[in-house]
Amino acid sequence: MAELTTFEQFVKRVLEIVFWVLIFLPLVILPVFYLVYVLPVELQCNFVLLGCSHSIDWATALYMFSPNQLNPFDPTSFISSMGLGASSILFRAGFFPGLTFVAVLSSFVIWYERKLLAKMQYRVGPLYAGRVGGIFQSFADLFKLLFKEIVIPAKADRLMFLAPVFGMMALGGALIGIVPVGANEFVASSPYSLLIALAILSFFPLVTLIAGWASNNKFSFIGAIRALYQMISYEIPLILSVIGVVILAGSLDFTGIVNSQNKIWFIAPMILGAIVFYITAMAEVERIPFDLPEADSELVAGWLTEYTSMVFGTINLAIYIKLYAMSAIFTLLFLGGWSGPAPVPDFVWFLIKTIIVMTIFIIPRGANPRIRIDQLIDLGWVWLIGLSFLNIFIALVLKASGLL
Amino acid sequence: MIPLVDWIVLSTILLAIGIYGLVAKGNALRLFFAIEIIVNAANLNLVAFSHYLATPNAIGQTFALFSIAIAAAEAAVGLAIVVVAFRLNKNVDVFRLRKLKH
Amino acid sequence: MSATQPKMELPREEKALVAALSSLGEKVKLAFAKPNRIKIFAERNDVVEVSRFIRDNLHFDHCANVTGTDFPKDKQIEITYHFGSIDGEGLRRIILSLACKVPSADARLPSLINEFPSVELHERETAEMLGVVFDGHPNLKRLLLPEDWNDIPPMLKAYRLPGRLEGE
Amino acid sequence: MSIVTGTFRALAAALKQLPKKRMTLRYPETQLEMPGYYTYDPKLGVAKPGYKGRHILWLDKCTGCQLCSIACENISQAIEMVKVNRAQPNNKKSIFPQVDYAKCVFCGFCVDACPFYALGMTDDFNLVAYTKKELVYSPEKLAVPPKVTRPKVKVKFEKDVAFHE
Amino acid sequence: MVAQQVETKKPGTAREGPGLSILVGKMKEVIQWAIADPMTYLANWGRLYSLWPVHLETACCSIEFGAVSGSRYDCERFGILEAFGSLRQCDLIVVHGTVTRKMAPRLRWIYDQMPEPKWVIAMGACSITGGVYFDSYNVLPGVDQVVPVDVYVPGCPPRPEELIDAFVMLQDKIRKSNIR
Amino acid sequence: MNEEIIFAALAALTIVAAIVSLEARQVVYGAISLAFSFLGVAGLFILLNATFVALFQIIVYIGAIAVLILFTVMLVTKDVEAESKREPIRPFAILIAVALAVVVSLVASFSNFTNTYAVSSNLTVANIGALLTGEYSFALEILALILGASIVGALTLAKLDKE
Amino acid sequence: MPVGATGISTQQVEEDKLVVSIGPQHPGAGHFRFTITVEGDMIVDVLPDPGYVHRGAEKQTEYRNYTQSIPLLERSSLTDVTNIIGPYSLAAEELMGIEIPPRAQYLRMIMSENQRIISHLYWLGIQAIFLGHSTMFMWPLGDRDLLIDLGEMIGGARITYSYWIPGGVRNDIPGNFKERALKTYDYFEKRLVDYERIFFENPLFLKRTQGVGVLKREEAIRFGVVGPVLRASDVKSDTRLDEPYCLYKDVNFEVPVYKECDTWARCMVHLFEMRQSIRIIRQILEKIPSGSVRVKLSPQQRTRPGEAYARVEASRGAMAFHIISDGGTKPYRTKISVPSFRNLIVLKKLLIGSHVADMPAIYWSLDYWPVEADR
Repeated sequence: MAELTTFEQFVKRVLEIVFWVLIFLPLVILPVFYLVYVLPVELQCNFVLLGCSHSIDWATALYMFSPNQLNPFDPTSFISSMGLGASSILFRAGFFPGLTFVAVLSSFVIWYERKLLAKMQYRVGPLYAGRVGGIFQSFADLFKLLFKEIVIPAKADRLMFLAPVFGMMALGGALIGIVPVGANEFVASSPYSLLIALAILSFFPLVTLIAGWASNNKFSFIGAIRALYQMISYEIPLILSVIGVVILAGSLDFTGIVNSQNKIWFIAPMILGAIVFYITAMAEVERIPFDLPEADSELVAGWLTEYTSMVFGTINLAIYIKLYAMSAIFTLLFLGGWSGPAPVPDFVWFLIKTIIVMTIFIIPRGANPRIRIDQLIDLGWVWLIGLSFLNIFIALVLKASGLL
Repeated sequence: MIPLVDWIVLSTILLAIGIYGLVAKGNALRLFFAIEIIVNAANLNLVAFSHYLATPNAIGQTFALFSIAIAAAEAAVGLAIVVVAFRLNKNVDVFRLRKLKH
Repeated sequence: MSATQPKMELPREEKALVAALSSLGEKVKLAFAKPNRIKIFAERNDVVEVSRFIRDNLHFDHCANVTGTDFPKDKQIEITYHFGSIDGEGLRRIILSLACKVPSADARLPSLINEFPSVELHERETAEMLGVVFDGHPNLKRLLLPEDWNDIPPMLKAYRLPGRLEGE
Repeated sequence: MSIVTGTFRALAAALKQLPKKRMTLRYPETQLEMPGYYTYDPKLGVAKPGYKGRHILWLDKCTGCQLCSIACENISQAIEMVKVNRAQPNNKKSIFPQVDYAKCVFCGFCVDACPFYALGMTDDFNLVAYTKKELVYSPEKLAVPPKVTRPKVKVKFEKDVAFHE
Repeated sequence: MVAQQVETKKPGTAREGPGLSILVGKMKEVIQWAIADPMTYLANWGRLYSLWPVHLETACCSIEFGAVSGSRYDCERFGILEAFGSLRQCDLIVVHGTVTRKMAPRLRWIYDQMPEPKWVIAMGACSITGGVYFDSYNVLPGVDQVVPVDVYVPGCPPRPEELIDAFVMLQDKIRKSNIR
Repeated sequence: MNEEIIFAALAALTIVAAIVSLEARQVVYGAISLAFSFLGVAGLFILLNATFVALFQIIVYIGAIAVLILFTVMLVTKDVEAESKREPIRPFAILIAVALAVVVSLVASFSNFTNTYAVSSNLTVANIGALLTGEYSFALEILALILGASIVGALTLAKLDKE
Repeated sequence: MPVGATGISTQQVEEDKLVVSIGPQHPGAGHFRFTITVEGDMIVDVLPDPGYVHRGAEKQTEYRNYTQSIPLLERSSLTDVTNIIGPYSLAAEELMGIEIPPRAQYLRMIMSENQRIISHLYWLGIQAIFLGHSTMFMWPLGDRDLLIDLGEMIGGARITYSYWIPGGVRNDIPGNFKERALKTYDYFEKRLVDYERIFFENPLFLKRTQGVGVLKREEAIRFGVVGPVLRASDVKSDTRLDEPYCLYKDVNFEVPVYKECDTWARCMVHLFEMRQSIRIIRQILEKIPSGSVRVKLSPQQRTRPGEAYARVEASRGAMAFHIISDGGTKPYRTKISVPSFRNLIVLKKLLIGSHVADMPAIYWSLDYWPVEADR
């Protein structure tokens, strides 16, 4: 790592750099591009924000100095021709409700989780990374992992070993793409968006299984098989628990579901569904007490055992993005989404609710041991499916009686 | 506007691939893949015809749903058979599965 | 049966044990009998029989410890079994030691694993530490020493510690 | 139903900690208050309780009798007698103990062995080093009493909270 | 990562002409200032606050390591997670005491399996020199025969404070280090 | 124009992935490729304005069947499998397949199928639901029975070796 | 190919098994290795491989005199230092023929019981993290430090006090000890209630441990297990009751016995014993007499030729020393009978037939401390 002596090493290093650039294009380069270049121009040209037509930042100055509007190097024409504005799909997917925003949010959630757990365990938690309470702890982890050597085991299948990195990241991006954060703040919307989210969730076991198999490690493989059992058997109660809400809302669209909650949040009539969804979502994102695939006292690190450096970090980030997405879906389905008192923007309400839900996802980790796989399957197939059917009947009764 | 013929040709090609697999392959899993491809080709036809009807209705889509569900059932049983066959014979080559019963 | 004279009065259980042991006759030699501790010697051909007697008639139900001592002057290795009792009435405080002297040149001993299954690991350890072979032990493989150990067994007096080769 | 109540009780026990004070000792900033020096009274034959940390050597009392070195010989061979240029009336050969902390196990038997009140153990534990050589403490270095720059804190108990202040 | 290639060319090797060499030197300086230094700073900053130790218990000092990760001495303050599962994601071996002859090959094996960069802390007298086991037949007299050691923590076992000192000293070492 | 490009891309994905799934040397690659083929078909369903079917296809085919296949493949395949002795049949099989494809395609292209479709509003989930619970409710029940029977069958087969 | 009665050849069944090595670098094993064979989710074979911490302390004692062996022997069981020196001192005193004063006896008991709690707390933390409960790892390890502080006040070190020595104890307790100890134990007893809430009464914990790894009474006796494992298997046996050493006759305490014989019972025994240890220390602090604490011995103290077998109840069970002396200043042969080594034999028995997920719980419920077992 320290010295580059041969040409092969040089090529390897260049490829490594290209690899990370590809991975972090949406996470780092796009937002930087937006923040520095597009956003000021965009705000200047297309919006009248607080009436500031005399904005004094440097991009405006640049714009004022450009003599000819038809100049191909002119930022405005460039941006408008490429469709790169603050309301464009690229901005949304890459930056605000999309990947970067959620990645930064989840890195703070990681820090917050560690601090909360530490508080429960009457200790301090991260403290020295960053000035205030170790707030940049996850960024320290990020940089550490970024500059670490990538080890691919000799017997591993190289292509399949690295595929889950892209797979998990793409799935995470797609999942948050379909989840709106506000009435108008979304990447993509569809009349089937709830179903699309569930469809994307069904990809995760596939990626997990590939990751576990390609590592060519017994612990990885056992972990992957456990993850598979867990995800497949908990997908059914997950889908069933959502049906109650769908029946009451009469819509498969998140926006429609949120709009139909203006009278009462669905957590009140659908409390059983909410509980089932909560438990299954916790199992889907492999959190204690359902972290069997990563049970470190038996399976080292489960299906992530052989993953090093940022390959590991990216997968871990994707898991946290999944956690965010699950809590966002919980908020949308049961807690009225972005509805809240007016003066605060809707996405702020949404984020407050989501972070509270994430906290509720985190807390059991401080109080519970891990469950066993057969008990997990029993719980899923007997209790959760039963409860979700009961929930569906409640929804049918409520719908038929016209109460909601 | 894609002509309906394109869909039919596409599903025919998929069907041909599936039949090729059924004929040429001996591995039970590959045969399974071929069957799934054929089922997909059929589903594609169902949905395509339903889409191009003069007065469109959802019957074709409903049939596709049935077909998918039956494929799931078939997958469960078929793969269980493959696993059992592997346990009994140590391989999944259908041409070496001479006996169905020991 | 020649016993060293106990210095103080023995409690009741110990007396009963000594009396019971004397019924074995010449097979058992009493080394000492003091409160809570009794030690007997047996020949290696009689070890199994004596241990069976100890288990069945004296109600010592487990073996707490197996140890061996090398006596290079006598060219003997003394293997000692320490038996304890849980269910025996008033016997929990008593440790009955059964010792057997085997010549160093032919360090063999019948294993007691059928009589006392708890000796399994203890015998394995003794075997590798002193080079004693326990006949009838199912698995006398290496236990504690490293796999590439190729010196004489370390608990023999002939083995000097590498840090102490130049004398004490 | 006991499953549900049990789960909630466990959660409540965890959440009960949230408003309480943390126990963690902020070590590099503050330091725990330690018991004093560990010394031995050869007349009484009993030691005085204290922390067994780095040694302290009172050079004026040391006679170079090597008893500490002999005591350590079979424990960890950490004490070596070295010559020091220092006029000392009761130490004719002017040899003093030098401790190698790479070997020392802080058992304190060298202190117990000293009949002249010359050796003690301090409550200093800052001995970490980058190399093994830095861990060898010469007699002069041992003679310096340790300095503590950090503020010292005590454990405090309040109902069911323990914290450091 | 880019700075890597810059650094490997030793200064003074390019001697085509005076003007060119000055230019190259300036360029290097600029690249060093603009890319290499910030990158090194970031990498080292990340590393020093995110040392994940391997779960490798070689002997009894592991209970003091347990105390360090416990509530009172909480090493998570330094970004040090209590024993992490897989060694593939770890950067630090804390050799918890005695390394026996049976363990030594495993220790080396584990060290080799870890990805670069990696550090080793030798904890306890046994791991530095053998300690009380200096004359044992089965104990290695110091782990520096097997793996390169960065920080030595004396004591048997060392106090948790000492181990925290070692972490701080290791962080200092990383802060000044130039590994990329 | 866009529609045609998307159609071509998805069709290419589906066909290539299907071929790879049968021809890949490692069965695991074949299984993963099959998942991509399913995904392509799902994309084609969306193009056909059948989003619900497409999502159902993803959830069932990729979330369940592909994973099950992959799992079985990983369980069953130990090393590189010894390929069957049927290599001589392969050209023959290719011939059959190509002939079939060509003939059916020719027949289809000479027939007068409609090339236009009407964008209709009665292709929603509600319509499908109405059909499923109304006209085809009996079929739905039979389907439920089939699924139940298949689960029982699979469990029986899995229990077979435990005895 | 041999074909079994069910039509499935035995050879093929062999191939469905997966052989997994646990350790020595494994979060669930520590300095110990065992190879398990897994079939489905069940363990069908276990092959323990200890010896990664075998340091030859028994041989080394032959080169050291009776006092110098103490720091060495302590390190053989670092969680339980006082109790491993206990039987050694008792055996050496028996060979030397000395009696120690009552105050020293009581001080020994204080240290011993305090050490028992410390050891149990370490056990509890690891057991919890093996079950995936991180809070219960942090709490005991934090509170353990407060009890270590008490030991540090007396012994002058966090863990390795070298406090019991042949001839008594090394030093008296400091004046403010009683007050601090009572405060600490008051606090600690309150914490134990929290521990029960979050861990011992947690339904998930009960699900994970009840009925797991059952060791029947007869088997426990036959395999000669000791300590909490034995007591959890419905045997009321404790060296402090059976063969009272020090002055355990003078204090009141109870010995826990559970009829369940499973992992849960082994966990509960530990909890119960911690409370009893506090009770013992409270009694001692009330009634401790004044007087000398140490009999002065020469460094080259000679012993009678002969042998001694002494045992105490360490935190993991009966710890015994068998010392053979030839009359010199150094032992001729020392044999340590450690509870961990005695309990190792049932590991295989308990693991076979259990789930892979129960492996860490069963393993650590035996309180198997490899450092102690390997010596």
